Amino acid sequence: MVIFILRRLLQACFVMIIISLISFAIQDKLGDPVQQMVGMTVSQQERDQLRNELGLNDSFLSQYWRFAQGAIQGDLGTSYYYKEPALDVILDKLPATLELAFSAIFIIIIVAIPCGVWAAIKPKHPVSRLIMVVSSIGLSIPIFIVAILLVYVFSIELNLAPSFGRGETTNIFGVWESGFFTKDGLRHLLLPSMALAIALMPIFIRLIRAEMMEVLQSEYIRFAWSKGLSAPRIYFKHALKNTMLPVITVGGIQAGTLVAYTILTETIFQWPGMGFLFMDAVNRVDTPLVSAYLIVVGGIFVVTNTLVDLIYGLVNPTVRLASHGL
Amino acid sequence: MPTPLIQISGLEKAFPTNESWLGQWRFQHGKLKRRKDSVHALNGVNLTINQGETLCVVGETGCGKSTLARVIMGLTQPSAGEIHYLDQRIDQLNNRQRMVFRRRMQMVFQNPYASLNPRMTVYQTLSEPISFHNPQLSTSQVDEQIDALLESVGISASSSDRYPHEFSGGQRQRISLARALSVEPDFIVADEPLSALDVSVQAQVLNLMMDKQEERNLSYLFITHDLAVVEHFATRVAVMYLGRVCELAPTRTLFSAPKHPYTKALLSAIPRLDTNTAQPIRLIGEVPTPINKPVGCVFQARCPYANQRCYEQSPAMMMQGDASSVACHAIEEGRL
Amino acid sequence: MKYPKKDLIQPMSGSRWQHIWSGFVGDKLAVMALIIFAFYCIVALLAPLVAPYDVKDPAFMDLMNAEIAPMWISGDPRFLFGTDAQGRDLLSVILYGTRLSLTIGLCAVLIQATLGICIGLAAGYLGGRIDNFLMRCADIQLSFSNMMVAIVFLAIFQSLFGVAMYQQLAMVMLILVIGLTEWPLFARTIRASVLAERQKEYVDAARVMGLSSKRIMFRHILPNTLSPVLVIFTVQIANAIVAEAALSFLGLGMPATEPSLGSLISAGFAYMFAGSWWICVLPSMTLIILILVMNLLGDWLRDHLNPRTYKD
Amino acid sequence: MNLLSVSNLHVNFHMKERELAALIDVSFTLNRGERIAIVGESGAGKSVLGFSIVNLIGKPGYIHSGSIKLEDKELTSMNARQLQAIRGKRIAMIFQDPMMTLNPVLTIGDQLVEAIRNHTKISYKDARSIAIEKLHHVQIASPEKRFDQYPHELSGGMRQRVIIASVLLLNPDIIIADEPTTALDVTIQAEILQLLLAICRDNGVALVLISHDLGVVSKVAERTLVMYAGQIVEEGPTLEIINDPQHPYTQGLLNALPQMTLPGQRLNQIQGSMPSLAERPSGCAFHPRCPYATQKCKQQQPDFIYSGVSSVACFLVEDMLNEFADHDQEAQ
Repeated sequence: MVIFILRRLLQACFVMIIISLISFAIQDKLGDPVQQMVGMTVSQQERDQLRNELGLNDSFLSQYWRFAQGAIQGDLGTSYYYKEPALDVILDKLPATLELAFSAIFIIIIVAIPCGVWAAIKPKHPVSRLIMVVSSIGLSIPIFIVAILLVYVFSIELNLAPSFGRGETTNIFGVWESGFFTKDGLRHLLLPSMALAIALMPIFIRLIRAEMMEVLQSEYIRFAWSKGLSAPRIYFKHALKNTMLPVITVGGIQAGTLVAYTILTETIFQWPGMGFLFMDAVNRVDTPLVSAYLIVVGGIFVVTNTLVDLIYGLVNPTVRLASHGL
Repeated sequence: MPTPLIQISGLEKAFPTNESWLGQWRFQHGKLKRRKDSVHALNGVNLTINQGETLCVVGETGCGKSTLARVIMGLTQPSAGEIHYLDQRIDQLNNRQRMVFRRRMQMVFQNPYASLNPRMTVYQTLSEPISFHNPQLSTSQVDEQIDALLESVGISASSSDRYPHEFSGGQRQRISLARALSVEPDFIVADEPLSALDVSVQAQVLNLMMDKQEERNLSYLFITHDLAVVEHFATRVAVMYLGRVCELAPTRTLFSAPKHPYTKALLSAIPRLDTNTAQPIRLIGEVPTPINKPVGCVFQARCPYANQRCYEQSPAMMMQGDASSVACHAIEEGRL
Repeated sequence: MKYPKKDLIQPMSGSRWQHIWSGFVGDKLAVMALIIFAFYCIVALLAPLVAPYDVKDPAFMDLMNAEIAPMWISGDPRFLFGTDAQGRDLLSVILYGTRLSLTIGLCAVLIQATLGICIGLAAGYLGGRIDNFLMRCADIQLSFSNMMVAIVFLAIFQSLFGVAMYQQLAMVMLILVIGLTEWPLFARTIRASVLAERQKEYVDAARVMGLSSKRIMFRHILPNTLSPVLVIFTVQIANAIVAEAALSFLGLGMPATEPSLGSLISAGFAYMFAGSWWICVLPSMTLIILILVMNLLGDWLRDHLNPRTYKD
Repeated sequence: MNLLSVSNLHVNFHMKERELAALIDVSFTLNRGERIAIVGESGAGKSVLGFSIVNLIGKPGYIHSGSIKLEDKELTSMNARQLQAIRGKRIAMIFQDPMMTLNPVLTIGDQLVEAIRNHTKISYKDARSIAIEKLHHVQIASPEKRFDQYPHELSGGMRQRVIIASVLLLNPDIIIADEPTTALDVTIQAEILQLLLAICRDNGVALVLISHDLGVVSKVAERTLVMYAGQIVEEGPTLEIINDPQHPYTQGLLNALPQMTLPGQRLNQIQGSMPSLAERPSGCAFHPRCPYATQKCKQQQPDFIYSGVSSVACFLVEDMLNEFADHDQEAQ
C-alpha cells in the first residue's frame, strides 16, 4: 500500500511538472505581461526597467522556479479579461463542469452495465441485437453531432428541454453552485449530460459485452454452473466482477476523453463550465486562464487515475498481493 | 568407455524477479532495505552427455529442467558454471563464435502449435536454416534436401507449401524435428516434445526420434516428466529437484533400485497399468519456489529422512556401486 | 529409414487466406461496408471530376443562391443537395470536404502508425529501462486522451500564430497534432504482441538456428504482429476523422474557406435554428456513414484476423 | 435400478455451415457407488459426454436426441431450474485445470459457502463450519486460514483439493471428474487420485473419471469405456480391457504405451491420428487407421456386441464370434 502511494506520488509529481512547464511556456511565450500592465504611452526604457524588476530577463529556469513556487501557493497569474486571479475564475466554474461530468457518468453506469450484460447473456435475443446495432451506430456518431441532434429534436422540434445555459442554481456551503436541487437546473442539465453520456456509452456497452462474453466462456463460470448456482448469482456475482476489471481500466483512460468532450458539450450548450471558459479564454488570448485551466485539468487527471487504480486494486485480489510486501 | 560430448559443471542460473525499482524496498527488522529477489532455477548442475546416448532429465514443474535445456542451447546465459562441447567451452561465446556449434546442437520444443512460425510455409521454415548454414547450395539443391528431409520424417514432400496450421500436432512435431535435423547436428535437446501429444501419436514421434538416432548416431538430451517414456527411451536418467541433480543412473538401475528419497517417491507415484503396485510414497507439502538460494539439501523440506546435517550442508554426488550416483546425506551415512 | 510412399502424411486441407476470403464473402455486412468505403475513396479521389461545380471558381460562391433546399424539396435541378449560407453547392462542398477529411485522417494515422510501430518495436525488443520509460510515457499520454492534448495544442498554436496565419497552416497542424497524439495505442499494441511473440518457441527455434536478431525481429516476429496493427489502423482512421471534425467544429481546425466535413457541420449548426437543416444534416450524415463503415470494417477485421478466434 | 443411465445419446455441434456430430449413439449405465472411466484421446468426445450429463456442453453443442436418466428422472427434458437442483447437489463435477476452475476474485470461503447455501437453507455460520470441516477432510492444513484466502494464493494441488472439497459439500451421488490430474505433477497426481478414490469409497459416491491416461484409469475405475471419434468402441471391466483388449483401437492404444515394449525397441504405433469432427470417415470411424480393416468396415457401422470379455463395436470381433459359433455348431 505504501509502495502504491509512493509510486502514485512520484508519477503525479512527474506529470504535474510537465504540465506546469507547458503552461508556464504558454504564459511566457504568449502575451507580454508588460504590455498588459502598462499603457502605450510608457517609453521603451521604462519598459525595460519594468522587465528587469519583474525578472523577465532572468534565465528560463529561474523564471520557471518562480512560477512553480507561485503555482504551489495557488497563484497562477491574473486573468486579463476578468482581472481576477485565474485560479479563482476557474474554480468558480468547476462545479458546473463536475456536475455535468458526474451526471454523464451516472447515466453511463446505469445504462451501459445492464445493456452490456444483457447483450452478453442473451447474444441472440432481438433486444441484444438492437443494443449492438444502436451502439455500433452510436460509436460512429461524433459527440457534437449527437449534441446537435439532441438540440434539434428535444429543444427546437419538441421544445421539451432548454438548449443552453445552466438555469437556476442553488448555493450550498457557500462554495458550490449546484443545479441539482432545482427543477430548472435539472431540466438544463438534461440535454448536455445526455449528449455526453450517449457519446461515451457505446464504448462501454461494447466493452462490457465483449468482456462478459469472454468471462462467461471461462472454466470457473462452467464450474459455477456445475455447482448448480442460479443464473443471476453466476452472472452478477461470479461474472460481473471479473468483467469490471478491464472496464475499470478503460474507464480510467476514457476519463481524459470525458474532459475533452466536456469542452465540446459546453461549447454547444453554452454551459457555463470550465470547458466553455477555456474556449473563451483561447479566443480572447487570455493566457493565464489557459494555463490555469491546464493545471487544474492535470490535477483532475492525476486524482482520477489514482482513484481508478485504487478501485482496481480493491476489486482485484491479485493486485492487492503485490502491495503486501510492506 | 563412452566419449563425453557435452560436459556441464557447476551450472547456475538465477532469474531476477520482475519487480520495479520501488518494489525492491523491504522492511526488515524495522529497517528499510533494498533487496533484489531472484528465482534460482539452477543451483549447481553437473552432468555429462555421452556420444550416441540418450540422457533423460526428469523432474516436476519448476525443477529447472527446461532452464537447463535453454542454457545448454545458449538461449539463456548461465549465472555461473561451465559448459563444454567436446573440449571447447561454449557457455561464454557470442553469437558469431557460437555459429559453429549451432550446426552441431539443435533443439526440439514442447508446443507443436507455437514452435513453427505460423506465417511461414513448411518449405520456408526448412529452407531458412539450410540456406543460412550452407550458402554455397543452389536453390535446386536446397529443394532436393528439403524434399528428402520431409520424406525422411514421414511427411509428403508435395505438402511443403502448406502452412503449419494445416498440420496436426504430431505432424508439426515431425516438421520440428526435420528443422532440427536440417543442419545435420549430432546433438539434439528435446524439451518435452511429447507432452502435448496424444498417446498414439506420442508413439509415432518417439519411434521417429529413435530411428533418427540410429541413422545418424545422434545424442539426445531428453527432458520430460513422463517416466514411462524415460524407462523406454533413456540410456541414463538424471532426476532433478529444485535446480539440482539428485540422482543420476543408468535407466535400468534407476527403475529397479532407486536410491534418493525423492526418486523413490517419484517412481512410486507413476500410475502403472498393473493394478497391484505399492502405495505411492506420500511427500509432505509441495515444491517450494526457489526465491532464496537453498542452503543444505534442496529436498530437506519434504524429506522424511532429513536431519540437522541436511539443513546445513549440501550433499555432493556420490558414486554408488551400481554405476549410479546420488546426492544424499542419508545414503552417504548409511541411514537409508 | 525411408517411409514408403503410401505412409507419407498429407496435410489437412484449406488455407488461411481462402478461409478468410470465404468468410468475408459470406458476411454481407462486411462486403457492403467495403463497397461503401471504396465508393467514398473513389469519390474523394475524383472529387474535382465528379463535383458539379469547381470550388476554386470565384463564381462558385453566389449569395443569390444562398440557402436553397435540396432538389427533392425545392425542385431546383442545379443543386442536388441544396446550397449553404454562402450560396455554395452543398454537394460539391461535401465532396471536397470528404476528400480533405480522408486525407487528414489517413496522413495522421500514417504518422501515428510509423511513430507507434517504431516506439513499440523499440520498447518490446530492447526491454528493460527503455521499455519501462516509453510505456510510462505512453500511459500518461493515453490517460490525457488525444482529444484533450490536441485541443490544448491547437489552441496554443492558434493564439501563438494568430487566426489568419493559423488558417493557412491548419491542415498541416491538424495532421501533425492528431498524428503525434495517438501513437501510444499503436506502440502499446505492437509492444504487447512483440512481447507475446518473443515468448513463443518458434523464436527460440530461430535463435537456436543462429539467425541474427535483426532477421528474427523483421522476418519472424514482425509479420506475426501485423494483424492487430491492421485492425487498429482502420479504426484509427475513423477516429482521426472524428477528431479532425471535432477540432474543426471547435474552430480549431479547417477554416470555412477550405472546409472539411467538421467545419461544414460547424458552419451549418448556426442555421439549424433558422430552419435550413440540410446545411448541417447532410455533411453530418456523410461523416456518420463514413465512420460507421470504417468501424464495421475494423470490427470485421478484429473478428477474423485475431488468431485466437481463428484457431478452429 | 441404475443410478444413471444414458441411452442413444447424440450430441451435435451446430456450426455455420452444417451440423457436426460430436457424440453418436452413446449408451452406458452407472450403478450406485460404482467407479467408471471414460478413456480416449483428445477429440474423442469424452469431455463432451461428461458435460452433456449435466447439460453443460456449452455453445455450439446441444443434445440432439437420446435420454439421460438419473434414477427415474429424465435429465434431458428438465428445465433450467430443475437442472440447477440436480447440479452440485446430486451430480457434481471436477474440472481439468485447477488454476482456471476457481473464480479469481472471490475467496475460497465465498465459493464454498455459496454452494451449500444455494441448495440448503442454513445460516452462513453453519455453512462455514461445514466448509471448514470438508477442507479438513481433503487434508488441507489450517483450513480456517485458507477459508479467507483467494485462489491465487494457493498452489495447484491445493486448489484441486479445494475443488474436491467443494464438490463434497453436498454429498452428491455422482462425481464427474474431467481429467482431474492432468495439469498436476506426478507426485501430486498420485495424492489427488488417492484422495478421490478414498472419498468415493468412504461415501459410496459413484465416479465418472474422464481421462486419457490408462495408468490413472487402472488405478481408480472398476469399469472402462473406450471412446473414439464420438463413439464408444469398447466397454468392460478395467482389468479385462487392459489385459485383453478386443477392439483394434484399444489394442493399439495400449500397445503404444512405452511399457508395453522392451526398452529401446520401436513402439507399436497406430498410423495417422484421430479425425476431426468434420472429417469423420464413413463406416467404422477407425477403419483408416485399422490394420485389419476390410471393405465392410468402410461401408457399415459395426454394432455393439458382447465378446465374452467386454462389449465391442467391431466387425473383426463379430466375425470371429460368428466363426466360433459356427464351429460350435459343426462340432455339435
